[in-house]
Amino acid sequence: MKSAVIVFPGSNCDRDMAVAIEKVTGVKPTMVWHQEYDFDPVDFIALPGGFSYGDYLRCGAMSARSHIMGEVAKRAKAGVPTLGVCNGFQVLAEAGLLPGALMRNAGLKFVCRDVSLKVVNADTRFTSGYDGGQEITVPVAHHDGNYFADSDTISALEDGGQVAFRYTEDINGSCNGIAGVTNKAGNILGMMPHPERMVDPALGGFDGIHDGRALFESVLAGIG
Amino acid sequence: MLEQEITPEIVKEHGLSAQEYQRILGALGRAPNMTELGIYSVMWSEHCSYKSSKIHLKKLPTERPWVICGPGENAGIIDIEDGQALIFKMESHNHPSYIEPYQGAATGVGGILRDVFTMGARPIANMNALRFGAPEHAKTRHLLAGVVEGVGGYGNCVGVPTVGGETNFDESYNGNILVNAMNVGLADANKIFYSAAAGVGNPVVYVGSKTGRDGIHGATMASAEFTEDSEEKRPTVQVGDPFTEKLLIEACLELMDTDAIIAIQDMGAAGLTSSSVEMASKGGVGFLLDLDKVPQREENMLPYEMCLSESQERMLMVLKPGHEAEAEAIFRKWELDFAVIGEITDSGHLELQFGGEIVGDMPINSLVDDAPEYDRPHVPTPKRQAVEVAAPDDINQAILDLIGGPHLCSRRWIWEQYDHMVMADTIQRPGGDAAVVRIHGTEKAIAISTDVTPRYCYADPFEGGKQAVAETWRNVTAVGALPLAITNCLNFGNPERPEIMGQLVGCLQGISEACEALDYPVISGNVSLYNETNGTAILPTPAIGGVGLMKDSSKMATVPFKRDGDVIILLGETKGELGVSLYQKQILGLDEGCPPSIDLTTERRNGDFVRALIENGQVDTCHDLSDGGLIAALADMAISGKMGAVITVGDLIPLHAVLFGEDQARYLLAVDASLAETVINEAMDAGIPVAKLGTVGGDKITVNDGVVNIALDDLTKAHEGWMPNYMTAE
Amino acid sequence: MKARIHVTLKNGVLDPQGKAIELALGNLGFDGVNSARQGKYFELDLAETNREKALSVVEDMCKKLIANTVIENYSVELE
Amino acid sequence: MKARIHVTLKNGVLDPQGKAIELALGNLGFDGVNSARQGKYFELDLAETNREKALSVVEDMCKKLIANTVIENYSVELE
Ligand SMILES: Nc1ncnc2c1ncn2[C@@H]1O[C@H](COP(=O)(O)OP(=O)(O)O)[C@@H](O)[C@H]1O
Ligand SMILES: [Mg+2]
Repeated sequence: MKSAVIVFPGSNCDRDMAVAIEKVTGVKPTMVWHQEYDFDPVDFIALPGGFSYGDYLRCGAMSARSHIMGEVAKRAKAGVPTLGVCNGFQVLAEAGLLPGALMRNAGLKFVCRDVSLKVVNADTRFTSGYDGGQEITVPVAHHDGNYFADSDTISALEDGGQVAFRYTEDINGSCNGIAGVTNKAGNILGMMPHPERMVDPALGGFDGIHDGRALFESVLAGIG
Repeated sequence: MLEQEITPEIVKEHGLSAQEYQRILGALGRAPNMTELGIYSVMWSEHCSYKSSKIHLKKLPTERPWVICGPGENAGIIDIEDGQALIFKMESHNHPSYIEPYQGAATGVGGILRDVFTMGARPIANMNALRFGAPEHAKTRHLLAGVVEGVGGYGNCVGVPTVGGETNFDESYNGNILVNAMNVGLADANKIFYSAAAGVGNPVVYVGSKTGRDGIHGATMASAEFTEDSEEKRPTVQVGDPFTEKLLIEACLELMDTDAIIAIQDMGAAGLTSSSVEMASKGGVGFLLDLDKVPQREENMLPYEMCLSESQERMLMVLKPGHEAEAEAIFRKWELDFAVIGEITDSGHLELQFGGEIVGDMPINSLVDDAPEYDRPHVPTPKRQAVEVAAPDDINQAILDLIGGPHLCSRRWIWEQYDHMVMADTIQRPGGDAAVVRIHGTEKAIAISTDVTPRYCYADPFEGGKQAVAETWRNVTAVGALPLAITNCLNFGNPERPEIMGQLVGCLQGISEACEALDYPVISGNVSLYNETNGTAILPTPAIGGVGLMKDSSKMATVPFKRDGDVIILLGETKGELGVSLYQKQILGLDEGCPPSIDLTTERRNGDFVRALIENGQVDTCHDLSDGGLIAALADMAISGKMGAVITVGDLIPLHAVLFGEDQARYLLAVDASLAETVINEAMDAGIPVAKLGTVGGDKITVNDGVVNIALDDLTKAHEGWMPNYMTAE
Repeated sequence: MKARIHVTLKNGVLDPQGKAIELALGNLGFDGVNSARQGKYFELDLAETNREKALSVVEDMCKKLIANTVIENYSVELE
Repeated sequence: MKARIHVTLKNGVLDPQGKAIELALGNLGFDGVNSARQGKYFELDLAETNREKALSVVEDMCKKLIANTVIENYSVELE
């Protein structure tokens, strides 16, 4: 499976994402600098977490408008599985590839800790390796993870199976406790928690398999 | 301004004494202009010249075979084999953090990162050692909130995990909080960059952010005592730009992969001035700088301002001739400023050009080697008498108060605001004895801990200095790592007072002795003096940052209890030392007697024994004993493991002394029942006092059949609750 | 020409920062604050001297970058 | 009574956010932005009806909480 990790100025979980992808798929992803928008075709695109452009103005706002996101949007709309974690989720939302917006945490503080997530829809390209309703442990590390969308959008997401993960407790004030959503087609996932930080038993989690690892395995299985 | 006459008032405003001014006249053979005076004042400030501490710092042990570079460079370096090196240092940002806690703390983190990556390392771990005033003090809550947000705001954005630290409260810090930031970086041992400039004619290059009028006179501020009106000196605070710092890290590391750099140095306190003077001095050369070429953020900047500005996120480099274009392309790619601002000369002088004229010309050696050095008078702290320390009225309540009080409560509220996992190698997160960070792509890991017990240092600087070093050594050992070296940040009051100088000298003697005995050299450090407000000094606070190496991180030990039925074993001798203990301070409200004594031979023997148990795979649950003694360690292990304990202690010593005594060189282990006898026998064979206290299990902590009997739930609530409750109370 | 831009949260979007300020003001003893809302404020210094053109360019900047129109409104004034 | 508060960085204080916006606008093809500065904007709804009193109270709020007077200036307008 060929993967690309998009790197923006100031990206800081790009290496973490690449290490996780390689660990699970066995293939090193291509690190794509934001100016290399004609990157080779890949089976999977990942927008890493952390920060980008310092997250000045709004998280993900500058990256979302960068040239390469036009290319990412084109490929994502053509069906390439595209994952945005944390800052990557913010970028996808700011770019309009996913509905809603990520606002300042209700508690106003940066929060870094393990959280428990419920897999709401285990029937997506990113979650097929989980059981529906399964609880997994994945860390969050964000200041702006408070997911907001108007109530019609939220209902549509819930009814359309677009809610992939939900927090089991209130972490940041997100509407309906939403931790991760997909687009209608189900090939774009944005999530605030960091699955790439839970693919290695030494880093914690239940056993390093049922937590973050299964997400990447799901993508891999879908590619075949 | 250039023409301005130098009056005694101006000299005084620059923090220079009349004698020091005479010295400048002698060095120049004429009167300085304002720019030159400004430059002498920062170069000769306490902060840059270490004039009060230098002669004492020279006595610290700094050498061992694994030390690649000791004090004197931007940071110290040790060898961790396999061609890898660790680069680390700790630094204070106390005064700015008191004035503007968010930006003060943030720029403190930024500064220490630059000290480390300027030498060729990728920063891999941040630590922060914080001291605040009494919780009841009106400013404490606001300062704590701002500092923590600032540390996180910078570190999180740059993407370097903040993996640990320490947090103390004491009324002596009411008007002088301490914010000490430490960073550890990883480099290839054969790719280290130093600051000595070389090669007459070689270009001097400025990279990073533009220069503004930030923090002019920050270095002299950091060297002056606080008075009521120094809160007015506000515009000297700088704003940090972690995004630019992140770009600067990547750009510098990319350039370091080429063969272009001769010397590199970050612009820290006193910015352009101190960095160029230090580079020239180390290389024995001169610098000619054209100030018109300095990238400027503001209009009409004067030479004085450009030389003294403390704008952040800037570096100075000397490149090999012909490599300018290659270097410039890299910095442009990262959207950073890049400018050739001068060249190396053989004049031995710092020459400054502005508007086509020479506006400053000073012999480099007069700025560095001729800086004043003082052997300030010092009187030793009088020895105290040992005292009896009373038992509490209610021992259960005393335990709850301590575990759920400001000094021993969980620091979770702090570290959850720090991204402590980014870079995906934090294998022991905050909350344990030492943070453990894996060396990326290997099974090796490093352990880091910062420690000092200021109340011990106040009561007995020598023993306190020893204890600070021993405690980091013990914390690093308790996770199973071999302690290799330390950095330090020496925070003291006004060195012009002999009793304060006595504290500094005493602590340094203690530190030296401990480093020597533990083969734990000092490789870098920082001194912060004049931490006084209206004549009241902080407790002497020599913060020590210790680093150790673990070859096989899968064997790492951690604090939480793991298995029902594990045997709880106490290693090390318990005499019940309660002088200057946390129990005495918090429960009895007293500060009397002598701090616990440290026997370094015992310390080493006990620690080496514990480390071997961990390395052999016999022990995976270990906690050292420090503040709060045995009961505090037991509570930590139970709370974090969500398992109770039943223990019995003898009655030769009063119960409160056994539980709260802070005797040193002790560790609490929880050992698989099948291995317990072996471990105990091995300890006895090694001549180490050892006691089997009881077993892990249940939902309570019980001592001596119920004399102490506390539900784990209550203890956990108290422990986790104090800080969030305090921070949300008005 | 100078442009002043205000970006505020849309009605119905929860404003945690505003809420926190309300609370904190109350804690400081400032009674009588019915509500507080926090927004952003920008000052741009533009080379453009034609008002019409400047306005349309700045509106465009707001839509494309400065505001997130999913949750925010913006308003532009020229000086 | 409504109060509008603007909080801006003091002259000479680095504004990383403004700088980044400047750059981003340039990258989006918006030329001719000489400089961008970012500040904060607050709207308070006050129970107070007396202008004088309201003004003095809001000034006090700014000093004590809303602005960080070490690095920021503030200005208050009443409606
Ligand atoms: N400011 C801080 N930032 C991050 N972690 C902290 C901070 N203060 C304390 N900690 C963490 O809390 C734990 C307990 O600290 P401390 O009581 O000082 O440990 P010890 O007694 O073992 O030296 C440690 O893991 C330490 O790293
Ligand atoms: Mg410890």
